[in-house]
Amino acid sequence: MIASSQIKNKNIQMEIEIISFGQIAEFIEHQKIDISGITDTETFKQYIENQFPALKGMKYKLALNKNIVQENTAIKNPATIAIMPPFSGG
Amino acid sequence: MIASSQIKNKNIQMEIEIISFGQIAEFIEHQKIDISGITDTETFKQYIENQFPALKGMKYKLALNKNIVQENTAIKNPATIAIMPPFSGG
Amino acid sequence: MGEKKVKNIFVNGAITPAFIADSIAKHSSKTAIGGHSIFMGQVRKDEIAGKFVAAIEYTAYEELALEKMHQIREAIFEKYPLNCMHIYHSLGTVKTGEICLFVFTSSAHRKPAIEACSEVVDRLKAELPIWGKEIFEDETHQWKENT
Amino acid sequence: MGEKKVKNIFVNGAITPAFIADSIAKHSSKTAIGGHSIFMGQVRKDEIAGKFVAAIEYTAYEELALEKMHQIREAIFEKYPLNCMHIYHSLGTVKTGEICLFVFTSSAHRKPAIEACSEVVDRLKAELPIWGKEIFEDETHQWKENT
Repeated sequence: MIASSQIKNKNIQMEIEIISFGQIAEFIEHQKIDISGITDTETFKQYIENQFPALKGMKYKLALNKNIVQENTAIKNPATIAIMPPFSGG
Repeated sequence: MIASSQIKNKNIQMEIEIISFGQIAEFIEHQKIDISGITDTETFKQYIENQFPALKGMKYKLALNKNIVQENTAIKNPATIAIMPPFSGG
Repeated sequence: MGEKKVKNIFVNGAITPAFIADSIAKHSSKTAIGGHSIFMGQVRKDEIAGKFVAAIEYTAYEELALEKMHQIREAIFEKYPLNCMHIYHSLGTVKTGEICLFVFTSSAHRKPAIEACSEVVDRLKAELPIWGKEIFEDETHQWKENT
Repeated sequence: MGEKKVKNIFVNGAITPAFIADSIAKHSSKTAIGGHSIFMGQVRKDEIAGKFVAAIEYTAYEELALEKMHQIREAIFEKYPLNCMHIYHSLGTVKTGEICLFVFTSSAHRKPAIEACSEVVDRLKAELPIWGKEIFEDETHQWKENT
């Protein structure tokens, strides 16, 4: 059952809007992707780090639909994900 | 020897300028006294509390020649003694 | 306080002394206040590898920052008996010597005002999605990191 | 620092927002500063037995207060890495809603500025021979006591 559910999820086409800030905005542009196989924030991280290897060495946080991601969170269609380097306000 | 030294001190004529502040200035005016028998701040306290019994129930500090008195201190001629109620700046 | 409106904290460019004076003056009618605490962040002319910082350019994830600031504001009002709290942060370019952050808390007594102000500054720096890009005099840049 | 000049801290009447703005503005050329902390005391319209405070009239043993403030200033500069410290206290009449105390500390980083400011305010209130007479609206008075 788990396997079939995973397969089912993997087939869901996701519309994800990606926004980025600070240093990360220098190499990841604002974009919309239409993709299958990204069902939670962990799989998104794997995807985005593969697309942009520069991200691998960096500290960053995600915000899913304007909520800062503290632990792996399911992504529902459509989603906005922000990729944020360490904050430096003040 | 102590007794004669005390007698000697008691005969010294002291010129003491008394200044007062805050609530205490409402009943002790700025004045100069010419007095014998006041050789240290403890004897001054006794003197001034006798002169102004209202002082007895109050919290106050002395400053001898612009130094706040922390413990009994010898008074040398001439002296300025400030009588100060609790501070309330700020 | 849950239905309180989310306030804007962002101002374009530097925060001026005149703006701060105006904010202070507005409190003279609030006669229950006994103590005001203010923190101001000022852009330092840091030297890094022989180059001097000329300005910081601030960007933010504004919607998330305002929502987060709203939560911090409510938590601080819960914790301290404050009469007022005002927070302003620059976006865009702020030159060295100019003010980029203004936090202003007021209370009947000094301790809550001072403690609340200090806590707001700490939380704001740690929790608000704001980024500062240090622009050097030769127009190169590096990204600021809060220490 | 022992030979530093004893600075005056006393101003006649209320401290105005314009004076504070001017003091802040003067620091824009001090580009090593990253954080400013300000405390301001404001006269509260306290109600005591049905009567409202209209003003506080401040007096001081000025010479002793300035000497004591000088000692506090030196101790604070020893303890914290400050760039600047400015202190102003009113003498004479300050009406409710007006500012009677202004303490302003600046440092490269926020923590020393904030901690120094708070410590100066505490010490100033405890150690400086200054007295506040609360004048009620009916012109009776009582002597203020710091809590």
